[in-house]
Amino acid sequence: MTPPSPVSPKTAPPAAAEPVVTEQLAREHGLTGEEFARLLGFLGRNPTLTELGITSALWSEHCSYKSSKVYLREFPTSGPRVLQGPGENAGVVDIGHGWVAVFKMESHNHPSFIEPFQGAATGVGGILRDIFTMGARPIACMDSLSFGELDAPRMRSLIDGVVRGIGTYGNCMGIPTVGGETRFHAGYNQNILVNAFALGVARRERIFKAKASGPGNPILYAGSRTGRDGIHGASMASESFDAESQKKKPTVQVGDPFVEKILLEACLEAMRSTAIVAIQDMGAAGLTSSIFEMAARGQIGFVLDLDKVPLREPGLSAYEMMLSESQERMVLVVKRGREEEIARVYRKWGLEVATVGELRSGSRAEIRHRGKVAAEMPIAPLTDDAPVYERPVAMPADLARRQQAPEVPEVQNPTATLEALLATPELASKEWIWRQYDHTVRTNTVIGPGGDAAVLRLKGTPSGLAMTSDVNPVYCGLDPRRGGMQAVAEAVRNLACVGAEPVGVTDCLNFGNPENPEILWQFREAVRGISEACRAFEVPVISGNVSLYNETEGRSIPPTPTVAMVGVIDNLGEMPVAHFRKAGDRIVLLGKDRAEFGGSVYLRLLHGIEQGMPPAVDLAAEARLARLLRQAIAGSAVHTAHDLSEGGLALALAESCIGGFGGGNEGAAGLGARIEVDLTPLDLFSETQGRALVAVAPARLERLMRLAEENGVPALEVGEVGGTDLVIAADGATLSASVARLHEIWSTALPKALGF
Amino acid sequence: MKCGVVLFPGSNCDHDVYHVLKHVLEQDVVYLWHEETTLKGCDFIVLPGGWSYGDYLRGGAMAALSPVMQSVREHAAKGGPVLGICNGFQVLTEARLLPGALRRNRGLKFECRDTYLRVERNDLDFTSCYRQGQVLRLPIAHGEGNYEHFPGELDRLEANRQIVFRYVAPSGEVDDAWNFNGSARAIAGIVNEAGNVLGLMPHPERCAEEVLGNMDGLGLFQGLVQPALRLVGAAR
Amino acid sequence: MRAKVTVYPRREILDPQGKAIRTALQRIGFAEVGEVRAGKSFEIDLGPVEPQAAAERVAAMCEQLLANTVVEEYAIEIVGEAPAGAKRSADEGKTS
Amino acid sequence: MRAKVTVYPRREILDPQGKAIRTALQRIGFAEVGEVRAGKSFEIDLGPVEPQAAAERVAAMCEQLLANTVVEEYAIEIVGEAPAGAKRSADEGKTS
Ligand SMILES: Nc1ncnc2c1ncn2[C@@H]1O[C@H](COP(=O)(O)OP(=O)(O)O)[C@@H](O)[C@H]1O
Ligand SMILES: [Mg+2]
Repeated sequence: MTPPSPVSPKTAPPAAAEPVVTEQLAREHGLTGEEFARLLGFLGRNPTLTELGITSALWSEHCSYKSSKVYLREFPTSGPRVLQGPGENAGVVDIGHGWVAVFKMESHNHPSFIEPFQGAATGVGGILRDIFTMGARPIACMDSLSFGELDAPRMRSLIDGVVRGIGTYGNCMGIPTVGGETRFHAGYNQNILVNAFALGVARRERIFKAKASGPGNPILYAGSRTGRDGIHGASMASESFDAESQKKKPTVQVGDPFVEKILLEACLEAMRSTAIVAIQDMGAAGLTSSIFEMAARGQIGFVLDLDKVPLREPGLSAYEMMLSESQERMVLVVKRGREEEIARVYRKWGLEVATVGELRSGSRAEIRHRGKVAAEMPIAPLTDDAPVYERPVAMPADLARRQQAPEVPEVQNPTATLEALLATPELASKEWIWRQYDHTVRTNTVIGPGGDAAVLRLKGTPSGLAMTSDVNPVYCGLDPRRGGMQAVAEAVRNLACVGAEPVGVTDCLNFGNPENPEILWQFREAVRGISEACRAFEVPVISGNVSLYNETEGRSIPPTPTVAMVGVIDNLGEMPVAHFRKAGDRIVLLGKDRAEFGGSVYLRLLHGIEQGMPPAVDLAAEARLARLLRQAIAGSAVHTAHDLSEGGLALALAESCIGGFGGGNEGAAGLGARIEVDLTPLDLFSETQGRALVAVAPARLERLMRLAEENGVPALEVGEVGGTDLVIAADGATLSASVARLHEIWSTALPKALGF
Repeated sequence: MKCGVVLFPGSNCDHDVYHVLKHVLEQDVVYLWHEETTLKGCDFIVLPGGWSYGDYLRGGAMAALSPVMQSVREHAAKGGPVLGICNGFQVLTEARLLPGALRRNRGLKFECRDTYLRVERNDLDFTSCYRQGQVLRLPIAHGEGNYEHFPGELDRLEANRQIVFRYVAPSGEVDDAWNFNGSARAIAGIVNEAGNVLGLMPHPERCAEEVLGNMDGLGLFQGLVQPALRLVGAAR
Repeated sequence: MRAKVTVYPRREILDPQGKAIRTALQRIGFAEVGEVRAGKSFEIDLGPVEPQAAAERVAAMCEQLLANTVVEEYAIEIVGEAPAGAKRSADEGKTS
Repeated sequence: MRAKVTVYPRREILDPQGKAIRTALQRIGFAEVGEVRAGKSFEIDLGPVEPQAAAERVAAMCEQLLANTVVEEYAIEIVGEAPAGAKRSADEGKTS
């Protein structure tokens, strides 16, 4: 296209029928007085409505990270394997054999609460685009879900909708959902969390970036047409001047996984050519964030002709086009003269593609619509130099009280206690959820949902990739710093249980309103905890996402810094599983109990007490345990490895017995265990960290104990696999139940509670 | 043997089938784009799983009308082997190359899990590497795998021995509890009367390698591409 | 012309979805609900064309794509140009 | 009384299914096809009840279960007892 002649900002006319932008309208767009003044300052005039919309989008918390930036700087983000840290669409780490892993996690909390199916589905769609935008083929997803109490209003249908949404999108794309977490807590009754993780792989040298360069290079638009999807500001701002708009409700974004699937294939095919300079998906704030961010990264200007943008319905205003969040759209910068070469690929796949603008030297953005200039602005002040705040922080006033050591009721009947815990949706099997996810497509899944970490083989290599997602919001609420550390430590532990060495972390930091100093304090402490732990384990944070303002009527969610960690297994030998596999195996407990109950499921789910200090996290001890597990597993000496987390030793043993139940395997009838420990019945439910269960053939026991000693990890042989019952002889009382019964309770609890 | 994996927009098990044929069984394999009007001289055609054209109307409905299916039809008419897996099975029924229809699972939910299949006949090339009555463990992953047809037609299928795989308990007994999608007569896979067009909902390509902990699916491909491995003395 | 098409599972065939919806409706207090059939519906713009011809074209669409006549039956209604505006309330609904 | 309910995606909202069906119909030779909307339809037996009351009950069913009014709109038609016999051909179809 021929670039329209530049016009001086002073003369930029507001498009017809648009309201004059006032400070009031700016405030309705979420700009503070100072921010509006700042906008007027660098614009040197009153903004057009489109310019206001663009500014409100780019300066939103979501795009600008203005409240969180200062703290995120604390994360360790570099390391020998890191090829791309935070700042791109996703992070990139080297996983050997010339391959890299590209991964990221993102939240879609609010949309999922409004319309659970589409909200969750488009959340998955968004994170997948972040991955293939980098030139990687997505091979796995995980989902971390936080729901309210089942009896809270709409909760059952929210759960059903979210799970169907995640399943439908991933299943249709043919990308396995191999893991995740699900929790239920009153703190999420009015703000559920849907965090979606995706991982892709690519050849080391085939990574693509979203850094625009080369004045005169055309900007291409590919994928779905633009409609009025997800424009919230739009209707609000329009009503005042457009009778038509009264009818236009802010419309829910609807995902089309089929279009995303062909968009994925088309993008990967187009990327084989050398014509692509930069490529970026359209996520939140659609065209605006994608094009401005690309230009900002390349410190270059651009001109955009909105009349060229494919529309789903006629009559969209420039404002609406710039803010539309229609799904399954990409923006590409292509070498001048090679548009057709790229366009042909998209058309082959049945996708629309259009040249909508071009890069220009300088540092300004010009957006034209219907022969008028709808926006003409400098790019840096809206992006790199967007407002950053160091807001006040304050330790929650009630924290000291909540951290006081609670009265811990004794366990009368350990069997009944275990059964009661297994019957809670919190600890029951999540099979009802992950059955609805295709977790075997792409034929890489060695270990799918249900274990400690998922394991994928890396085709064409002897290696495997492991991944897990962890956080305990109750711990975080009682001590966000410890909670942050614990999330990282548990992730490392889960990876170690499949013999994987951690290579990178992505996070999704879900918190309340950062303008509340107590919430921001939680955020800062959690980030410090995560940073501290990542430094200790030498695992870099390579990407992530912040979701703030998860608050309703002044009530914030529990601090929920979800940590997703990826690990590498150099040689996929015989893999251990989390459940018992062979009668006669010796069971060894690694790590020492310290009778810790603060924030435990025992207190919370059975006694309604959410109080005390969460379990201490000894990072050095965790590192030793992880090394031991990796060494033991590498020698393929281990049949079973399962870490202790919520519910402590009793829960871990129960899970290891139940896991093999059913199917045609040896555990079909239920493979029990006889355990003898020098612990009180109560201690069986202590949540002391840094512990794991391992089961090995008798002949391998000695080697395991020697490895434990060498690594300085306390190890105790506690019993043997066999029989059809789980029997734990503790001080003064014995826990005894048939595996069949435990399985029945554990596997039916969630569907029963949901009533589906 | 030259194998062709048909690629519809929205197919997503195409790579998986290609991988098994090419890298596990070392066959000559090509992809056949949905707009192709020839089969590029392929001897064996596989319609892989996925969500062809989004499967918005009914699984396989739109794919059944694509140009390449005309050639597949002719190939089948000449007795050429055609295997439809999951969505591929749906395409074959929608194209009327196989009888019946696959409707939403009984529970109205997508089901991803291992199932146990009983080999009802091993006198087909497809099943010639299995024992008669052998129980296989194969994963399913579908929302519309509930096989339906009229009672009379089902009787005909039985009479013609067109039912090749049934969902059973690990013990090998037909048991409704192990028929997760509610298929009539526990039907997991059927063949046409001529015996050269097979469709099944479970995914043999997902359990054809040791590293995945299950090789039960490999035989289905071997039966066709490695005749040498066919069981001698199989009831044929 | 526009066509309104509805596609239902044939009566000889089980309709698990219809059963599920009936159960759900009864559970949330609509005890009066008897049999429920769950199907699909389509509205198709046909441009200018004679009703009879339109009906034949749409029947062909049903046979070839919109319905799987092995297990489904369809019904076609040809209506004039009047744009089917959003119908949200029962009353408006009845007038359609 | 029986109710015929149709549920469609709200007009301003993307209708991927309608889009896909339109493309497919055009590809197989129905070039005249314009916009296609794809939705759900339900036939509900209500037993003996006044049309007006029936309509209100069914509207409630739509609000609570049959439609997701965040993204869908519905239309209701109340018809008499006449059993909706299988309609296979276009002609019979038109008479419905
Ligand atoms: N929403 C979900 N999606 C997929 N898998 C899930 C989900 N929720 C739980 N799971 C699976 O259930 C298993 C148990 O989850 P969890 O108790 O969080 O494990 P851990 O305590 O070892 O972190 C995990 O293997 C996980 O993959
Ligand atoms: Mg674990």
